[in-house]
Formats: sequence, C-alpha cells, structure tokens
Amino acid sequence: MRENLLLMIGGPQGSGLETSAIVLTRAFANKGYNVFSDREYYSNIKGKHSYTHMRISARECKSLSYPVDLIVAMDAETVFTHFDDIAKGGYLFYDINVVNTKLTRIPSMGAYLKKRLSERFIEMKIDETLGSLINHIKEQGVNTIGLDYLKYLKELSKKYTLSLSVASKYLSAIAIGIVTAATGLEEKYVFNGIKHRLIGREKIIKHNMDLIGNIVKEVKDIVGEPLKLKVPEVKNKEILVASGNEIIAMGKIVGGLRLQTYYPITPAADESLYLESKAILKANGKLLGNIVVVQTEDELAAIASAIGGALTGARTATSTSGPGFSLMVEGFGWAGMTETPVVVTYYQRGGPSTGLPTRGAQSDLLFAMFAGHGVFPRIVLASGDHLEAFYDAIDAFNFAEKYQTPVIHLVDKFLANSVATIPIPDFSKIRIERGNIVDGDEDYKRFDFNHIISPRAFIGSKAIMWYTGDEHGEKGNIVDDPIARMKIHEKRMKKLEIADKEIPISRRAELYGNEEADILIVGWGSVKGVVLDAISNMKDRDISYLHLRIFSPFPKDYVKKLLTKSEMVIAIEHSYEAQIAKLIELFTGYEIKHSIVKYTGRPIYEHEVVNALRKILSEKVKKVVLSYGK
Amino acid sequence: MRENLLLMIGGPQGSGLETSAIVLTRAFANKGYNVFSDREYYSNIKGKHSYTHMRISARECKSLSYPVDLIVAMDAETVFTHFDDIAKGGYLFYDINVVNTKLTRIPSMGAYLKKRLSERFIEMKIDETLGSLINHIKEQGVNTIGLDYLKYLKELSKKYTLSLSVASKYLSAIAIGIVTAATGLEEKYVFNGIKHRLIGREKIIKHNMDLIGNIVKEVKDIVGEPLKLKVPEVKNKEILVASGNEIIAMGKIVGGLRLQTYYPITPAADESLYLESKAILKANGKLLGNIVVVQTEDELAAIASAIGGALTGARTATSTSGPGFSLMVEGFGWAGMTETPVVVTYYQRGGPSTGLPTRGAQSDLLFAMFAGHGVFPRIVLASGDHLEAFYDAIDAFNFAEKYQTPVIHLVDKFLANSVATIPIPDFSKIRIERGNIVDGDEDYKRFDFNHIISPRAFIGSKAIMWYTGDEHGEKGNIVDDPIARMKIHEKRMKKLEIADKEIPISRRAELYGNEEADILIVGWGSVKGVVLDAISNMKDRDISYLHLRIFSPFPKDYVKKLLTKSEMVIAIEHSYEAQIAKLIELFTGYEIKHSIVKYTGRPIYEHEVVNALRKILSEKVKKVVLSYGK
Amino acid sequence: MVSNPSKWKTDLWIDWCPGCGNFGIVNAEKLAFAELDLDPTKVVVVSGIGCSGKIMQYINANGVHTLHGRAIPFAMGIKLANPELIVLVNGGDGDLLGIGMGHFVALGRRNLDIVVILHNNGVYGLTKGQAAPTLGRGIKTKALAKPNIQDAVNPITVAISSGYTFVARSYAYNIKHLKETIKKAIQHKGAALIDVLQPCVTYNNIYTRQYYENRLYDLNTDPNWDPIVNTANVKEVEMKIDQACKKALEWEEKIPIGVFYQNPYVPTFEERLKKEIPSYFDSPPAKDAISADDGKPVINRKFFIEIFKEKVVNVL
Amino acid sequence: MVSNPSKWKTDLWIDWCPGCGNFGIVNAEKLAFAELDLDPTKVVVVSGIGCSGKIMQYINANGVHTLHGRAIPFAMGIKLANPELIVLVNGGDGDLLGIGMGHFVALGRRNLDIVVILHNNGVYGLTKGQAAPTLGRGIKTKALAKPNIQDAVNPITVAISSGYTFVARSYAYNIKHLKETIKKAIQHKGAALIDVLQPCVTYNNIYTRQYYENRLYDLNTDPNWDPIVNTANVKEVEMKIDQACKKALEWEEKIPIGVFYQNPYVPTFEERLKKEIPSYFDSPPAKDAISADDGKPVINRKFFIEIFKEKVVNVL
Ligand SMILES: Cc1ncc(C[n+]2csc(CCOP(=O)(O)OP(=O)(O)O)c2C)c(N)n1
Ligand SMILES: Cc1ncc(C[n+]2csc(CCOP(=O)(O)OP(=O)(O)O)c2C)c(N)n1
Ligand code: SF4
Ligand code: SF4
Ligand SMILES: [Mg+2]
Ligand SMILES: [Mg+2]
Repeated sequence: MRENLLLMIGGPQGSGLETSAIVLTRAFANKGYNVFSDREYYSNIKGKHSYTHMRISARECKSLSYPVDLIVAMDAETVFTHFDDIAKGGYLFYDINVVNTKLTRIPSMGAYLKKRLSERFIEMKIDETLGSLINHIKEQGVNTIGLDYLKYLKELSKKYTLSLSVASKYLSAIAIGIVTAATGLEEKYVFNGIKHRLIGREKIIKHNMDLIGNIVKEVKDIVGEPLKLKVPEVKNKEILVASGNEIIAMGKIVGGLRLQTYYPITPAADESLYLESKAILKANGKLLGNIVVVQTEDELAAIASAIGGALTGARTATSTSGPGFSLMVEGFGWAGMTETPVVVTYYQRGGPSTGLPTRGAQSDLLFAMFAGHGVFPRIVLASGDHLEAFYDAIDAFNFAEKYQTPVIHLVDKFLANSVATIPIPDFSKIRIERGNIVDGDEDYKRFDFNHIISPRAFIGSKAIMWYTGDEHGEKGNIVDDPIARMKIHEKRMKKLEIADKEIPISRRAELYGNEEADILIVGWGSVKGVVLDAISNMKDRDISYLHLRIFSPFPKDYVKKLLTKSEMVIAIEHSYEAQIAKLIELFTGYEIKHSIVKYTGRPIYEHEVVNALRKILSEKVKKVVLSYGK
Repeated sequence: MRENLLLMIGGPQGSGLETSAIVLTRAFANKGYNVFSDREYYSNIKGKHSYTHMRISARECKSLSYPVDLIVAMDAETVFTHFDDIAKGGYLFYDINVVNTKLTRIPSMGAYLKKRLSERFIEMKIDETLGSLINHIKEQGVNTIGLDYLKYLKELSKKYTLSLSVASKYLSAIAIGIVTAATGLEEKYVFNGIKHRLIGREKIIKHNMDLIGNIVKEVKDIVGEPLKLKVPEVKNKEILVASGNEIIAMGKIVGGLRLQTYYPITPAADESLYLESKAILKANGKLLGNIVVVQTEDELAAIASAIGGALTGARTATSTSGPGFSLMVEGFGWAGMTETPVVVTYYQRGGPSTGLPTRGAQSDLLFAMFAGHGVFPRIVLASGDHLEAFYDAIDAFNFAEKYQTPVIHLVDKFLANSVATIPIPDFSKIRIERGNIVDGDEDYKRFDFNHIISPRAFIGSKAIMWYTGDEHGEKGNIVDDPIARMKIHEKRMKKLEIADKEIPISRRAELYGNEEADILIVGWGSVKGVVLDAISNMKDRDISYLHLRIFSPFPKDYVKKLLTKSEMVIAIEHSYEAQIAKLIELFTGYEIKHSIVKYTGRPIYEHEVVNALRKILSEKVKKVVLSYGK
Repeated sequence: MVSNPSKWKTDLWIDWCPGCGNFGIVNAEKLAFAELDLDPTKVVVVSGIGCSGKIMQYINANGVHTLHGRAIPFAMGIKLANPELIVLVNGGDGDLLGIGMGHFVALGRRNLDIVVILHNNGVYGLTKGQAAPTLGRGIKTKALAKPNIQDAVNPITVAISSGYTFVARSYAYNIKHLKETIKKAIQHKGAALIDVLQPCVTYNNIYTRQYYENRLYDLNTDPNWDPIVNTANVKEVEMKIDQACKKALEWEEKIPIGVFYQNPYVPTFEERLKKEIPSYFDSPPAKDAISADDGKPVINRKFFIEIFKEKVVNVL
Repeated sequence: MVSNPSKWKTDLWIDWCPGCGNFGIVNAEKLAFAELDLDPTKVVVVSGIGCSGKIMQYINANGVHTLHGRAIPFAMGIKLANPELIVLVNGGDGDLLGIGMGHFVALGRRNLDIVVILHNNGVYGLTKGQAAPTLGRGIKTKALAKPNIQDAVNPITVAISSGYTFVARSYAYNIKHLKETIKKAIQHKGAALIDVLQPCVTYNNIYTRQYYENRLYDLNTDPNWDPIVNTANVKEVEMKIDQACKKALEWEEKIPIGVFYQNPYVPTFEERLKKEIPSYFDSPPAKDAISADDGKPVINRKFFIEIFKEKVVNVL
C-alpha cells in the first residue's frame, strides 16, 4: 500500500473533466486524504485537449510531480500526448474504441506537438496508430488496460432509456469509477462527492453511481486494487476543499469585502462568480451583510468604481489578470495619489499581452511594483498557497485601510485553478484593522498635514471632503504650490516608511530551514509548495527556502543579511528572468547568481526542482530552465 | 558689459508672455547669442500667474539659475511672487498703477503662498501693499523702476484709434521693449522677431514696433542700458530656435515618421500640433512625403492605431505623458509580443496621477522600464537636451525597426517647453536603418524560428501574415504548445541581447570629465544641461558627469566599472527617490549613496546644484532635496 | 424649504476665463442644491478632467475630481456603495463623449440614479481648444489649424438610445432654466443627462452666447410638448423616444432646450440589485459593520463553516 | 470574376464548439472574398478577443488578432497607413459594444472605409457565458446565476447615430445572405456595420437557431423597402434614418435582416484627409520612401532648412 498517488485524467475540454476532478478530490478528502490538483486547459470552450493532474496523499502535499502512477485517458489524444508521463509499473486506462486512431487524425492537436510526436514515433519505430503506441509503452513496463467506454454508455442508455448522446454526458463517471477501483476507495465517499456536485438532481446522481458501480466492479475484476492507498492519519475532522479562486473569495468575505467590481478574465473571473453566489451573508439565521458584485463594462471602470466605493467607507476590491491590470494602471495611480484603500487581486497568467491566457506565470512582479507614472506608495503582497491566500486577502484590506494606500495582492493561475484540501483557517488570528477612521466635522481636512496618515472620514459621514488626482492641499483642493507639493508628497511617501516599521518581518518573509544552510532557495508565490516538497525529499542536502510574501515595503535588511549567510543562493520563479532576483538586487545590491526558471506556463513539478538543484550543485550550472509538462 | 544675463517676465496666464519670450529669444539669437528659456505655468487657461525665465549668453548655456538680473512684472502678483528672486544690483520693472495693491487682494494667488508671504511680510515688518514691498527690495539693493504701463497703452489706443481693450493686447510689447532697452539690443533684431511671430499682419507689427520704440526710448532715458551684453562670438551663421516639442517633431520628420496618432495632453500635445502643420513635406519644389496626424478618441486608440500603421510598414509614433501612457500599457505590450516597431514619445510631467500637469518631472523611468505584464524586450532611451532629442527621435525609429520592438523615448516637460538656440543638426551622421525588410512570398513566416530577428514583411506586401497578442507559432497563429512557447519567448528576448551587443556603449552613456574623477555625478534626461553648467563653474573640484541615454539595453558593465572608480557617486534626478539609482542597483548591484533630488515640478537651477554639491562635499549630507522656484 | 445658497460657496478663486459658461453652471448647480435643501455631506459632485472638472472644488459639498473620462464609473462605485448619497457627474464633452463614451453608454444601460451634467462647449478647453466630439464636421474654431474632420455625436440621441431615463438640455447662461432642470434631474429616479450648452469664450468662437441666444427656445413653450412617459406602455415609450430624437436633430435654425424625454417606469440599477439582495438599501456596502469592537470579523469560525458549508468536507 | 473559395482556407483546426454560428460567418466571409476575387495580400482581417476573435487565422489573408475591445483602432491605423488595403473588423458583442464601445462610436464619426462584422451572440463566449451588451435585461442564459441586470444596446441604432453609412443585419446560418451582405459592405465606401446574429450553442440557450428561424425575415421581401439614401438631401437622410431606427426596434415577434441604412454621400475619412493632403492616396504613410539607398534620409540638410525655415534664425 502506498502513501502517495499521482494521477491524471485527460480528455477534450468540455467533456466533464472538472466534474471528475472535484468529485474525486472531495471523495478522497472525505476519507481524510490530502489532495492537491491542477487543471490544465487551452483557451477554448470545447474540443482542445485538457487534463487534471492530481496528487492524493496520506501526508501533506502541496505540489505535483511526474511521472504519474495512473492515467485515465478519455480519448486518443490524451494517450498520444501523455504516454511518456506514466511511471514504469504505473497504469494507463484507455478506451478500446480508439486504438486504431492515427496520430495524424487528431485534428485538435497542435502542429508543433504532432510534429515532435511523429519524429519520436519514427525513432521509436512504431507506426502512428494508438494501438502501436500502447503496445510500445506496455513493453516499457506500463500496465495498459483497455476498457470499452462505449459499452458502458450503451448499457446506461438502455437501462434508463436515455438517448446515447445524453448517456455520453456521463463519461466523467467512467474516469471516477476507474480511479475509485484502482485506489480501493470505498464507493460511499464517491457517492458523497457525486451528491455534493449534483445536489438535488437525484436521477442524475443515480445514473452516475450506477455507472461508477459497474466500472468499479469490472476494473476490480481485471486488476484488483493495484494502487491501494494507505489509510491517512486524520488531523482535522473538518476541512475545506476549494480552489484558489474560491479560498480568496472566502478570505475577502471574512475580511469585510462589500463591493467587488470586475470584468471577466481568465483566471480571475471565477473568484467574482463565487463571490456573487455569496451576495447575502446569512448565518445562524442572521443577516451579516451583503456583497455587491458588479460586472463592469471594462477594467477601467472596474477599478474606478471599486475606488469610488472605497471613498464611502466600504471595503472594495477588483480582481483581474495582466491584460486587465494593464488597463487599471491609471486608476491605480489615482488611488495612490488620493490615499484611497482599494485592493486589486492580481492573478498572473502567461504573458506578455494576451499570451497564454489559461496558463500560469509569475512574471508580473516588477510591473506590480512600478506600475503607474510618478511615485506613490503601494503595498504589494503575494501568496504561496491556499491558506496564505486566505489570510492575505484579509490583510490586503487591513493594510489598505491602515496605510491608506492601494494594495496589490499577487496570485496566479496555478493557485487559482488548483483545488486542494485546506484546514479551516485559524480565526483566533484574524483581525479587522481599519486604521484611523473618524466621523469628521466642519473643520475636517482629509489630508491634514499634522499627520502622516491623516484621519480618514468617509464620503457620507459628517464631514465634507474633496479628492483629486491633481496634487492637492489639506482639504483636497487642487494645488501646485511647490512647497505644499513637497509636504504632501513627503507625507504620502512616509506612510510606506511607517508600514515598513510596523509590519513585522515575519509577516513579510518566511524562512523554512535554518539560517546558515549551505544552499538558500529564494522564491515567492506558488513556487512555495513545490520547493518545500522537493527539499523535504533532499534531506541529504542542507537547503533552506526563503519565501517572500510582501514586496512593498520590502524587508531589505533581513533579506540582505540572510542572503549573505548562505554559500549558494538560488532564485526560483515562473518567468523568463527571475524577477525576484532583480528586485532583490534593486533593494539590497545582492546579486543572486543561480536561478531555476520556467516559462512554459505549466506548473513547476517536484521532480524538476529536485533535478534542477542536483544539476546546479553537481554541474555548477548557473541557470536551469525547466520545461516538463504538456 | 556682461557675458550672461538672467531675466524673467511674469504675468497672468494668457497675457502674451509666450509672445514676449519667443520674440526676444529670436531677437537675441538673431544677433548670435545663446538663449535658453523656460516657461512655468499652471494648468489653467487664463488668469493664474505664469512666467518666462531666460538666460541670454555670449557663450553656450543650457540651464537657468537664480537670482535673475532683471524682472519685468506685468502685474502685482509677479512682484509679490518673485521679489526675492532678483540679484542685488538687479532690476525690477513694474507697473506703477498697481503699487497700492494688497497681497490679500490677489485672488488668483494660491492660499499656501499667500500665507507664507503674509508671514514673511510680518517678519520683514512691511505692510501688505506692493509699494512697501518695492521699497523694501529697493533698500536691499535692487533697482526698482516703475513705469506707467497704462499710459503707453492709452497712447497707442489714441494714436491708432484702437479701443483700450484692443490696445491692452499689446502688453507683451512693453516687456519686449523693457528688455530691449535694458540690454542695449538693437531694435532691428526685435523687429525681425516681431515680424516672424506676426507674419503678414503688418498693422499689428507696426503697433508693436511703435510701442516698443517708445518704451525703449523712455527706459534708456531713465536708466540707460544697464545690462548691456557683450557681443557674442558667432560660431554658426544659421541656427534653430525651437522648443523641445518642436525639435522632437523635426527629428521625427527627418527620421521618416509618416503616421502620428495622439490624444491631447500636456506637455506632449504641442509636438503633434507642430507635426500637423508639416503634413505636406515639400522642398525644392518636390513632394518628399506626407505626414498623417490623427487625434484619436483616447490613448488606448492612439497606441492601437500607431501599431496598426506600423504593421503596414509606415514609421508610426504616438506622443503622450504619464496619464496617457498609463492607458497605453496594454497596447505597448501587444507591440512587444508581436515584435512591432512603434515609438512612444513619452513626456514626463509631475505625478502621480494627474499630479502637476504643467510641471516637470523625471519620475517615470521605472514605469517605462517595467510597464506591461509578462516579459518582453523594449528599447528605452532618454534625451538630455534639444539636440539629443532630435537625434534620439530618429534613432527611436531605427532601433524600433532594427530590433522589431516598441521603443519609449523619454523626455519631459522641462525639455518640451524650453526654447533654446540649437545648431543645425549634423546631417552627415544621420542614417535611416530599417532592419531586415523583405517582400515575402507564399512561404513567408513572419516569426521564422531560423532567425532571432526574423525578416519583416509588411501587411500589403507580397506575403500573408498573422499577428496575435497570444503566444504564437512561426506563421503568427495562436499556439500554446510549451516547447514552441519557449522557443519564441527566447527568440524575442534574445533580440535585446543583440541590441546590447550592437548599440555602442558611447551611444548609451556619455562621460563628461575624466574617468577617475573624485566625484561622479550620474544623471539622465534634462538634468544634463544644469549639471554641466554647474560643474563648469566648480573648476576647483574634480567632478565628472555620467549621462545615461539608453536604459534598455542597459550598459551594465560600463556603468559598473565607472562607478567603482570614483570616490563619491551622486545621483541627480527630478523625482522623490532618484529612480536612476534604483535602476543602476538593479542592474549592477552598486548602491549609489548620495543623491540630489527635486520634486516641486520646477526646473533644477544651476545655483542649486552648486550649493547641493558643496553641501554634500562639506557637510557629508547624503541626500539634498532642492526646492527653489515659484 | 430652501437653504441659504451661500452655504454652497467655497472660498477658492475660480480660475475659469472671465465670461466662461461654466460660471453659469456652477451657480445653477449650487442654487438647485439650495432650493432642494440638500445636505452637503450627502451630496457628491464627481467630475472629469478639463476646465469643467474643476467645478467640484467650487461647490461646498463632497467632490471627487477623477480621471479623464472616468467620472461615471467612479460615481457608480460611490452610488452603489452608498445609495443614499446624491451623486452628480460634471464632465466635459471630450471627457464624457470622447474618452469616456463607453462608460456614458454603460450608465444608460444600468439606469443608475445619477445625474450627468455635460459641459458641452464643443472644444477641449483645458488642452487649448481641440475639437470635442460635439463639434460638427467642417467647423473651424479658433484653435483649430484645419476644419474639424470628424462628425459630431448628438448627446441627446446617444443618451436616449443608451437607456437614460431623463434627458434634457439647458443653457449655461440661463441659470434659472438650468437650475430647474438640475432639480428635476435630481428628483428623477434613474440615469439623467443634462446637455448644457456652455459657451467657451476663449476657444469656441462659433457656438457663442450670441449664436445660442439667437436660436434657443424652450420646449415648454409648445403647450403640446409632453416628454414624459405616462404609462409603462411600450408603444408610448417608442413614440416619446421618437419625438425626442426628432427634436434632437433641430440645430441650425432653432435649438430647443428643456426636457426631451423622461421615463419613470424603468427600474433603477439599485432597484434591480434589491431584487437579488432584498436588504440592499438597508445594508448597502458602505453601511455594514464588518467587525466587532474587538476587531474580530463579524464572520467567526462557526459562521464561516455555515456560510461556506458546500466547501467543507467532514472527514468520516 | 470569382476566385476559388478554397484559396481562402487555412490548414488550422477550427476550435469553435460544433454547431457554433461562427462557422457560418467564417464561411460567408471567405465566400465573399472569393466572389469579389480579392487579393489575399490586400485583405486584412482585424479581430478582437473572444471566440469570434480567432476567426483571423481561419482565413487565408492577413490577420491581426488585437486586444479586447481595440480591434477598431488597430484597423484604423492599418487603413490610414495604407488605404488600398481592404480592412475588416470581426469582433464579439462584448468586444465591440462593451469594452470597445468608445471606438465603435468613434469609427462612425470618422466614416473610415472599414467593414465591421459584429458576432452578436448575446454572451461573452470565451470567458464562459457572461451577459454581453446585446443581451436584454431580465434574460437568464445558461451560465448566468441571475437574470441579466443591464439593458441591451441596439447595435443598429447605435451605429446609425454614430455615423456609420452602411448598417445591415444578417444571420450566421444564412450563409448566402451574409455573404451578399459582406460583399455589399466591402463595396460600400465608408464605415459599415453588419450585425450578425450568431447563435452560441454552448452558452446562449435563448437566442438559438430555432429562436431566430421562427422570427427572421428579409427586409427585401417588402418591395417598398428602400434603405439607400438616393440624394444628398438632409430631409431624405433624416427620413431614412428614422425608418431604419424604427425597424431596428422590431425583435420579439419578427426580426428583420438586410440593409437598414446606407448613405453613399458622406465623405470617408480618407477623402476628408485628402482635402488637407492632396496626395494622400498616391503617397500614403506606408508607401513613401523615407530614405535613399545609402540610408540617408530623404530630407537632407538643405531640405531641412527649407521645411523648417520658420525655426531657422540667420545670425546677422
Ligand atoms: C488620460 C488623459 N489624457 C489626456 C488628458 C489631458 N486632458 C486634460 S483636459 C482634456 C480635455 C478637456 O476637454 P473636455 O473634456 O471637453 O473638458 P473642457 O476642458 O472642455 O471642460 C484632456 C485631453 C488627461 N488629463 N488624461
Ligand atoms: C483587457 C481584457 N479583459 C478581459 C479579457 C478576457 N476576455 C477574453 S474574451 C472576453 C469576452 C468575449 O466576449 P465577446 O467579445 O462577446 O466575444 P465572443 O467570445 O462571444 O465571441 C473577455 C472578457 C481580455 N482578454 N482582455
Ligand atoms: S478655456 Fe473655455 S471652457 Fe475653459 S475656462 Fe476658458 S472659457 Fe471656460
Ligand atoms: S462558446 Fe459559443 S461562441 Fe464560443 S465557440 Fe462555443 S458556441 Fe461558439
Ligand atoms: Mg469641452
Ligand atoms: Mg459575444
């Protein structure tokens, strides 16, 4: 029995992969396993190849790796694409109806991949049919198991007198059934998962369970439970299963968000949709508040109206990704100039421009730091995993209001679309900090020069106030007197110095491992999980990980001190250039000489980090560029 | 007789100051003087205080300084505002009709200045009338000369039977007359200036000259020619007199600009207006080309249509300032992704946000470097004076086309609005370099992977091509294959490495002074003139100036080497934080410990630089914040 | 009750050109506030960038001087977060109908209860006189080197076809008419546009005081003019829209001012929100408590688990 | 002459959902190009972002896949720089009428000779089915959690009041009608809009094939329908606009397709430019030589001094 299982389910976009993934995640979670899963898809509604990659573990896990132990292929393209992703001794389940399919006959497959595969098949001396490929990998030691998917669907259609096209919609149940059987998971967990996903739709639940039951029986008859998992040690009786988008929405809600304005964009939009489903916050029979979520006409309007709302005292935010933030820059600067607390949840994706709209990246750090003309303070924070994202979503509001600045909360597609098991957050640690808020009166001055952070009254309170993006006097009127300009410019900038003093270093940077490790890896955002998983597998080496969580105000002295203590420092990032290294050099003068980067838009995998580290250590390579993943 | 004269003409916005400045500049230029002038004004159409500050010199000069030798005050507010800007022994000309005006009765004056002045007047023990103030400065050694402005206008109105309100429009002639007289300039030069400004309007020219003649006579009768200037040594028989806006337009025209799209914004718009006046390029009776200048609905459209034009092979550009560029970020990234040569002439002004819309700054360097999500190559260059701006405007197109990248040409309000005498550019040095351009054919691939800089065919040529902001394959079709993505991403980025190799260091950074000077000042853009003027007056010290002209690709090694050679390095910039120091640290790890900064939006003056340097050298101050100027 | 108009005055010097139509607008706006006896702390004047945009600091109420073209979305955020506020947008023609056109149309589609006062001067005042979107093709005002190359948009028809439910025109120097129009617009529930013909004495030498005063007439002088939709009937709405659009075409010889169209039957955006969120007006974003006195969020662990129960898995 | 339609095909797999209305549009567009026997190197398909935006790579002509909402200004730059190119914009309703509305209106004001093909599917396809600006208030399509809260815009009336001089509607599955309409639009000189009703089989379960096919009728079936302005007479223009706008309101029971309005008398932007720059068409931005063979600029020192003579001062 194994502690740990890596699996993949692949098929065309729109064929129910998401359903399989969610049902399975919940089912395993239900039994107490840790699950971490990622979804990879193309910017397309139907037909392009997509897949779910999942790790199920009896112990904690926060990353993915290759090779996988099990692939369930819904179609021929999945096998063609992923045949070399399976471990020796691992399992491939496929549909026997597609074995005659030729590589050249997969219209949805991109030309570059097709060409690479053709060339490889020639090398491997196999013809272009799926059957030959399957034979080949069988010879390589993979257990290949063909099932007749169509047969199951036909049976279902017959039994419940459904048309075959309706029955085809149950394809996802086949994948669920296979995984259930192979891992020896009890069907009741799957039933709970299905019930949850299809809440209230009793007939459909029944069809699904029926089909799953059949598959489980047949698979067990053929192979038994070859990937049976060890029973997990259960730490928490209640856990969350949520995507990054969802956990951020939850954090925002707990943090007091009351108005979210957004314009749809991948991978941010799902957060807003989830928020909208929670418009009315009721608990214990009591109304706790309402959340207004508004889809605006564009991102220019999204940030403008989030700012407008913030002026009245509501906690407001907008969510977007690179192209959207590029349009928000002018509004963001206005918030900086007028000291308005507004939060931008910034989901990075593959750039530049429209780029790889459904793939991940961490290549917007420098942009987030310096976006906007002129100089103004901002807080920039980034989350490394689901739980951090939850707390960061709350802190983003707290920082925004305490320091009266706009805040960028940097996350990315990897986090947004990965579904994980997460402990219930620790509420004893959560506080709402609104800064210096007053009612105001007739003499109120919004930008009172007697304070660095002037007391803030809301529009609609007892005071009158003016806001302008022009330079302004204490009352908020337009001013361009040079001396007044200096005063208010300095006042604005000093808020960041206060934040630098007040926000503890431990909140801004976290060291995993000891201070004097031989090797120090420096990263931020969603590389955290994979780096920690990787180094926990390299106990033979003295490696620490420095995880940066706040970039503005930057924890300069602390970082500089740490870096100079290690013999070797390695930056890791999802970008072409390791922007974190540039930023560190900007603030500390320290040049990080080694880097591990990836810019294919696919996640960094544990095995890649391990290999890259070994390469740097043994071969003295300076920069390792990762490329695994389809 | 003096070599050098500093003067100021002040009055309400809209009262003809610009006319006086241009006429005088041309008049002095006509006699062979070097002139450098700046115009300071508020974001207002009529009524707010504004002034022209000018240096006239028998030798080269590229900056301004205080105190001035002469102020011509068109109104009371000018005297109140600038009374302490005049040198001992200098001259103040004022209108005797306003001597009873009280400080508290100047409605257009801002409250902050009024309060400071009130407090000072109490200290100085004078009452709040202009008369007392004038008496006071007279006691301090300033020659104060009151003239009856109204009388002149009345005489004019009578002589030519003009209404008094029409006659009032000749106020600018009074200023011209005073300066002419005091400096001993011959009237013929002024006449040429007037004729040029009012070309074809014979009557008005006559009225002006008549009024000027009267003033000159009267002033000479009262004071003679107290500020008579030495006859200049004439190097060039033909010179240009142009503002920064105009010289950039000229550069663009010579550089082959054919389509300029823009949305009006201070201080960029005048460039486009000047371009528009040159829509039809004719010389020697021959048509050399047409320039299409289009005012778009916003900046999003301005950059988009400039890019569109570039795709067809025209040299295209857009001009804007901070708020506009904030809106252009998304389009700029598209150009980066699609390797489209487009030029953005970026006029910095006081930020953040709307900021100080009519004042200057150099605070958008980091934004220009990192604007846009994702990573893509760009060329960023900045001009230090009029002549540099001319050549840079041409090179911007050359770089854009050679490296197939968007280019940011950074300038600022100081340059834009300063009018100077400039030698005719050296045409032997000018080349048009269009990079690798082909006609294409049926097999043409716009992003041919066999080149780092793929041959470029234009839309409309013999080839067909696709462009997309998504990641793409060789033909320009949307692709998100991870391996193809790596290839094209690397190909894009390597263009910058080529540019780094090809563009000579001397083009990117210029050292004024010797390499091993005790003190090295580092700056860029419009600090150049004032730094060079200042250090030429500090021959007692061993000071060099490193002037950076291209930031991307950054001349890393050269700069690092230089910096480490000097004992003391000082960064100077119009910003809160000396962004150039940050950028240098980012690229080289070298921390520049000293800085001279100014963020009032007013120019840096020569005397300020001298004082600041002395302060840093003698008092070991790290950072000097300048604040001179109204 | 009418409050003292002087309480709406501020002590800043107004830096518009002497004789600028904006003076009429600011005066009428203050008078309207006074006559409606509004509470300055509950009024928000949201403005764009331009000569017109400075108006916010010449009125003693809350003022938000936003970004060029974005006054409407800023105003929307303010209104959505605190619907009890009276929110007005003052913007230039370049601002609202050029760079801000997308938002102008979107506001109509939402029918949010906001009053938009368009300073229609035909030019970009503050950037020295370029053609604004309301200037007709072929017209050459002072600062233009060549005649205007683009066609004008008609604010009235664009507003009506975008869904504004109160659409009127007034004239900057007719302070009484403008004041009354502003009052009506404020009292109307829904998106309101007032197209104010505003002479720019410095740059617009075509649409001058004289030009207007030779042509303007009040729609109300026609006793049969009835711009208000009286029943929720589709046919009536279509008819009223049609007559308004026809009137909107009048220009060369005579120019109508007054209310062109008003439809009180379209639910406001706020009312539409209330359908989904019944307590929206009692508990709008700006008013909710989000934490207890000890700083703990109103959502505690228990409430959290209840609210997000579909994401909670109980380990069996 | 009609060229072989297959020469307009590309070898990329089309990744739209099976049955998507976009297939009809791409086919009609290719047929129109073939029947007009256009030269693919002189055709530019400029598209926005959305399902619709991918069309450019399914047509063997120049293609520019721009940014969300910005296809029109990109297209404008292309056309201005090289007016001999035939420039079409294909965009979604979210793209052209939501985020891109400002540019949509601006194109009408310019009457630039560009054809805009609106993929009107009522939803944001590529971002999974949110309401687009053409979806009516209260309608709840599949992916919407709540009924749509905003009113629809009417592409036909917005286009007409913005100044488009060719305004038509067609239907994605009526390839013949659509093809003919595209041909007419290309042949028209000036800004042309074709509002193409485009079923989205995945997200729009309201405006389906069935919905349309029960309601559509061709305006041409009425022998009296004459949408074309026949004289440059203002009254005729007003009348034609009025009848078009009235027709544009028809929806619930029957939905007209065909040409709503066409006015050949408004000068295009290119013609307006030519007034100022007489050699514009012979020497447009993309065609001018800017340097000699030796790389020297066409403007040498002597020419420079002549061109900028007003900035040159001769020292006396
Ligand atoms: C993004 C941006 N672009 C350009 C400007 C420059 N700008 C300031 S005011 C203005 C136009 C003003 O015209 P209008 O909106 O008609 O207002 P008016 O001055 O006529 O009242 C422009 C283009 C700006 N402030 N911001
Ligand atoms: C600036 C920006 N914001 C948001 C997006 C995300 N996005 C991609 S397509 C799309 C909407 C597509 O809807 P529509 O224009 O109607 O096209 P359709 O897919 O329906 O053809 C959006 C919002 C983007 N690409 N860029
Ligand atoms: S420029 Fe025109 S709009 Fe602006 S203040 Fe002067 S008169 Fe008024
Ligand atoms: S989502 Fe709709 S518009 Fe997009 S491809 Fe599918 S059917 Fe077509
Ligand atoms: Mg205007
Ligand atoms: Mg759509």
